[in-house]
Amino acid sequence: MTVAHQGLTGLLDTEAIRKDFPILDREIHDGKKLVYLDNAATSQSPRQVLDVLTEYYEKHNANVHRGVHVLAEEATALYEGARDKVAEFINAPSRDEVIFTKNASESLNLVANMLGWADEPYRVDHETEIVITEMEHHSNIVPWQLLSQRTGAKLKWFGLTDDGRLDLSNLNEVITEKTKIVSFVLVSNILGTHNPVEAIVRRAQEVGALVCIDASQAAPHMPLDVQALQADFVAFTGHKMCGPTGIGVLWGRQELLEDLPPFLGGGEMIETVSMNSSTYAPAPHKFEAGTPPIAGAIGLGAAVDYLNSIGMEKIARHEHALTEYAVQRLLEVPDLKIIGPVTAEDRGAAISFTLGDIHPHDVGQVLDEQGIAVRVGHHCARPVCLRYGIPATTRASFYLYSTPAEVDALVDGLEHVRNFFG
Amino acid sequence: MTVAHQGLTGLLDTEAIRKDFPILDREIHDGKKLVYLDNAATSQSPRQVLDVLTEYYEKHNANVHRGVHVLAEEATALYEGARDKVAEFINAPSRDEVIFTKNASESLNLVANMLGWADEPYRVDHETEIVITEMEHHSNIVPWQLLSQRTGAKLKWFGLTDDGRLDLSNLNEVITEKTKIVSFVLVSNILGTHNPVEAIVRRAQEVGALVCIDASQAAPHMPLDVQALQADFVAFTGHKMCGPTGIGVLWGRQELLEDLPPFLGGGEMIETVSMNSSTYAPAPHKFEAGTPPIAGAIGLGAAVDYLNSIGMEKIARHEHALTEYAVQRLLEVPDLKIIGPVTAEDRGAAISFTLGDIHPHDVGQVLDEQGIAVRVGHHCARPVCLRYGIPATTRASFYLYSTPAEVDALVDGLEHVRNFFG
Amino acid sequence: MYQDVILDHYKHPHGRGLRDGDAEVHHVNPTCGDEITLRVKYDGSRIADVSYEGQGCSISQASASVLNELLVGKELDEARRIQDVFLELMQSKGKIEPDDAMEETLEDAVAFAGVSKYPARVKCALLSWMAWKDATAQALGEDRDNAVRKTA
Amino acid sequence: MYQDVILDHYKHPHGRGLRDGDAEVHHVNPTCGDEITLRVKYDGSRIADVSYEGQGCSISQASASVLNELLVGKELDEARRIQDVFLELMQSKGKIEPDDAMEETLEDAVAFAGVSKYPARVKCALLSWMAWKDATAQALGEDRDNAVRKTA
Ligand SMILES: Cc1ncc(COP(=O)(O)O)c(C=O)c1O
Ligand SMILES: Cc1ncc(COP(=O)(O)O)c(C=O)c1O
Repeated sequence: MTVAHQGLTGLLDTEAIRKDFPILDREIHDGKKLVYLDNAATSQSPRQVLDVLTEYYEKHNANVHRGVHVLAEEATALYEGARDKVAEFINAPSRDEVIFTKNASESLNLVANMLGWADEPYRVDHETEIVITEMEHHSNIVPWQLLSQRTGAKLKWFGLTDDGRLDLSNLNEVITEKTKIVSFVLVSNILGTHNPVEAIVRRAQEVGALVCIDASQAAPHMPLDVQALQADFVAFTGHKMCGPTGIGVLWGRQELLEDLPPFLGGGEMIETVSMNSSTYAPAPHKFEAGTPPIAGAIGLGAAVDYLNSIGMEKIARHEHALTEYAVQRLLEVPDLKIIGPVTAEDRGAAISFTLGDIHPHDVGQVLDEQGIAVRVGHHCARPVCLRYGIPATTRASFYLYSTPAEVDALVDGLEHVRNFFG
Repeated sequence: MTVAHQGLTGLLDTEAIRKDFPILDREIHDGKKLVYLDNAATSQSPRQVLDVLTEYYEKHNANVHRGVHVLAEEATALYEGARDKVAEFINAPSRDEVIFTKNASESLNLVANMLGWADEPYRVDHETEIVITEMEHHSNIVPWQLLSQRTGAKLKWFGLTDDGRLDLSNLNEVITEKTKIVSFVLVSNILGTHNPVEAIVRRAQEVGALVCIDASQAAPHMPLDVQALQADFVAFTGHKMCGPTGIGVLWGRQELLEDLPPFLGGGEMIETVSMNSSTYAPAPHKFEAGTPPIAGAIGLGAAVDYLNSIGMEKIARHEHALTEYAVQRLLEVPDLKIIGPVTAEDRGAAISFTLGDIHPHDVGQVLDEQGIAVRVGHHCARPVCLRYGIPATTRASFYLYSTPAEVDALVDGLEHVRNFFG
Repeated sequence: MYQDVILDHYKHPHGRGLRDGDAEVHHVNPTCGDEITLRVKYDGSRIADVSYEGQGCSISQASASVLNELLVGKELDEARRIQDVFLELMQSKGKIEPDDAMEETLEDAVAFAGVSKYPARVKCALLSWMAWKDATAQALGEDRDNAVRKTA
Repeated sequence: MYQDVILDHYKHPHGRGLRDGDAEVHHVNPTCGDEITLRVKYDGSRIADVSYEGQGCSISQASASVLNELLVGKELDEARRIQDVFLELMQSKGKIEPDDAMEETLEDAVAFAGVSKYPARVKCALLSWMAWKDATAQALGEDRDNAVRKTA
């Protein structure tokens, strides 16, 4: 056991924070303390969120909107209150720009489908182009492939540099006058790379293309300001930011949400329905068909409260310090190769690596036997694995409750893996 | 206070059952006991479901599939275990026919979109017809209106008889050789009508049309056997059957799910992805893009366990007895007019009515002041209100924990409403 | 929320019925089906009449009656001020306890303070007021058009 | 799950490398990227050789090695019986405690009993077995085709 982390600055009081997370006390494999380093896949939820969920079902549960009874009024106030909280969290100009979905994937599909059915000037068709990047999560690839197949639009993408960054050297050739939409990830879930937004947005605006940002790995970890990003759409997901599963967010600029057609049809999203035709409610309701994930949204609101109580700036600083330490420690492990930036600058707290020719599945399994939970595989970003000629990686990812001691446990665990298969 | 209900048979032991539902102890408006008669909008969840949700987040929370660590294996086993439970609950021939969605609305939109993008023989296009009914929930109208607008297919529907039943007198003119899909509600959420499936399915099969059944108001209240229904798709929603919000189900016949194209693209639904093209996982995963509502599905599994522990047959019998009693008692109220079948035969436990010319909003509000929660409005079925020339109805809807005493409270409450506005 | 004043207006509405006007609008509250047809008649900048016909709940009906009582005979500026105060009250979520000044401005309409606690009903209370605002804009727009036409 | 037997096979695989065969298949486990190319050679109904090349985790590699050791030289019927037993064991979710009979049938392959507790890894263990099944079907199909051709 190594204690190399004394003197790290910018860390949060994780001893206090960890008390909020019941699952972190869990022991696995006969008494091994859980070291949860799979936060890029999903985060854990604090007591404060779980209590809100239980209280909702025990006291206020009802369908939202339109009810005149007390429970319905309460449930509606809680649900719409969660929208206010999320709007503030991302500095949205208006609460009506916050659409609740079931996850980031639905949010991204929603954008792709709106543009496929839109009128000019937004319509994506066979004469237009869609731009993504080679480091996207499958959830920001497949919706665009489907849109491209269905409309005939051409799908283009930015490639990657050898050190795990976007290759923007051909910015003006990739984004052209034909481009209708540029959709890219703010922080990569596999490489950890934090992408430069400004250059891409500027070029997109130049040619009149819309910009969609996948902030699934950013919203949980740093202050997110949709106005500062200057994007048109921003998507993220609740379960990665201390919230429950089954809730996602799409933020979109108001004028766009007004102009663009609905996606799913059903209750809640209509203004008036007759058998022959229907008119739609204004956004955000236009895009929320059916009974929404009410408890999920309220739980996400509670997660936002929780994150705010710690402070997003502080969380970012904590993770930065931890990432810096982790990169340095991991590089000490023989045969370990980081896939992605080998630095803590402009990167998030997810670190992918290979360990000699030991297969990531074996690395993950032997770490698990020591209580250490990491993710192995292509992390829903297979093109990145293809790009770097590897079948898979092992990924450790940190959050506000992660500690330097957990980094040490990981490094010790990796030594054990090496000896085991050595 | 009237006690007219002695001697009713077939009732459940509601005294015991109600102890499972914390919210039913809630008092509102300064000490008035909650009389919750808004079950068609959403049901309440028993302790048994809430405990499972909390335990999931406190002990097992992780992203599903692909994980090699303990939490991921546990979460996956719980999530897929919920699928097994739901499959058994509806007597699905295969667990792989059960797709988890966020609600019934998404399930129905999924069917409409699959058919819009399908190849022959399923493809809905401008030469084909879609058939629905005039008593559908907006969630089974708007998706088909959108599909019709987008493909040019003609939307047709069955009308209603004066006593709130489907008018099938022109069955063979409505469903024709051009019909590709017939989608209808099994039990109406506004009229309560339980529709005859066999005649419609037989005609649909005759012309080779697919059949989609909206079982949102059936699955919670009676044994549901998708094989006996002989439909191709069956949709329902978790929050109306003691489950959490944010989880729905689409059951579909395996061959169809194999042949039909995916709808949402993203993580989890793929087999392999490259930048140029992707292949899809087999059903159900093909239709579950992104991190699913994991806790929601597990909660729905717990709800299914709970309902099974009471027994769906018994629940149906309980509600039938209660509905019979309620219809009889409501007809005693002067000026009250039931919109829908004025009998307990072939009807569910949702009863809509008007009360003289007192507006439903006022009826609902004054009932609420007495602690009685009903729904007022068009219940997301505005064409039904148009058909019967009324702006809205008041709706009382029962569930396994509803009691004859609550029916009495409603009737007394309505007397009070009449006096108040008289 | 059902103050006697409200019930009184509901049962004995003021100025109900459609009469001659400068502009007519039809407003619907889609969530509950409340409907109103409303006409305004101006005498210069003075409100000569607000006539209406509609169906809906007690709150929307009483609110139209109160509006008629309150606005007919007022100068437009004054009427707008009254509407602003009423709007403020209705959007207060039950947090405004009307003071004397407000009571003086709103007269019977202060009885709607309780309604503001019920978000689902606020729209009912505002239906006729929104219709009036709309009709007024039309009437004055037309007036201006007319004025232009006359001076042309 | 990492029995010494498994690690041994992983580090010192039996019969690895591609040799002459009657049929070749390439199988991939898309969730983790395990890959195998596998050839079978039949001598009548006797398995003359199973040769393979691949990349992947220790479980998938060791499983291929065990397969080679276990099946080469066997009659097809016997090999199929072995495969069925192995499949049963792998799908047992850790609930089968291999008895003597099973041990006799599976030899080193019983070491995979522990793997069956890990759903994510079962696919790795089965990769080569599925490839063998597929290749065998092809080889025998081809044989029959060849037979037909020869007799034609
Ligand atoms: C008959 C019927 N169909 C569909 C729905 C839609 O369900 P959800 O709102 O959960 O999507 C409902 C309930 O609102 C319903 O009653
Ligand atoms: C960068 C990125 N985008 C999108 C997603 C999809 O999120 P979800 O699975 O919640 O839809 C994820 C997480 O899985 C992600 O890391």
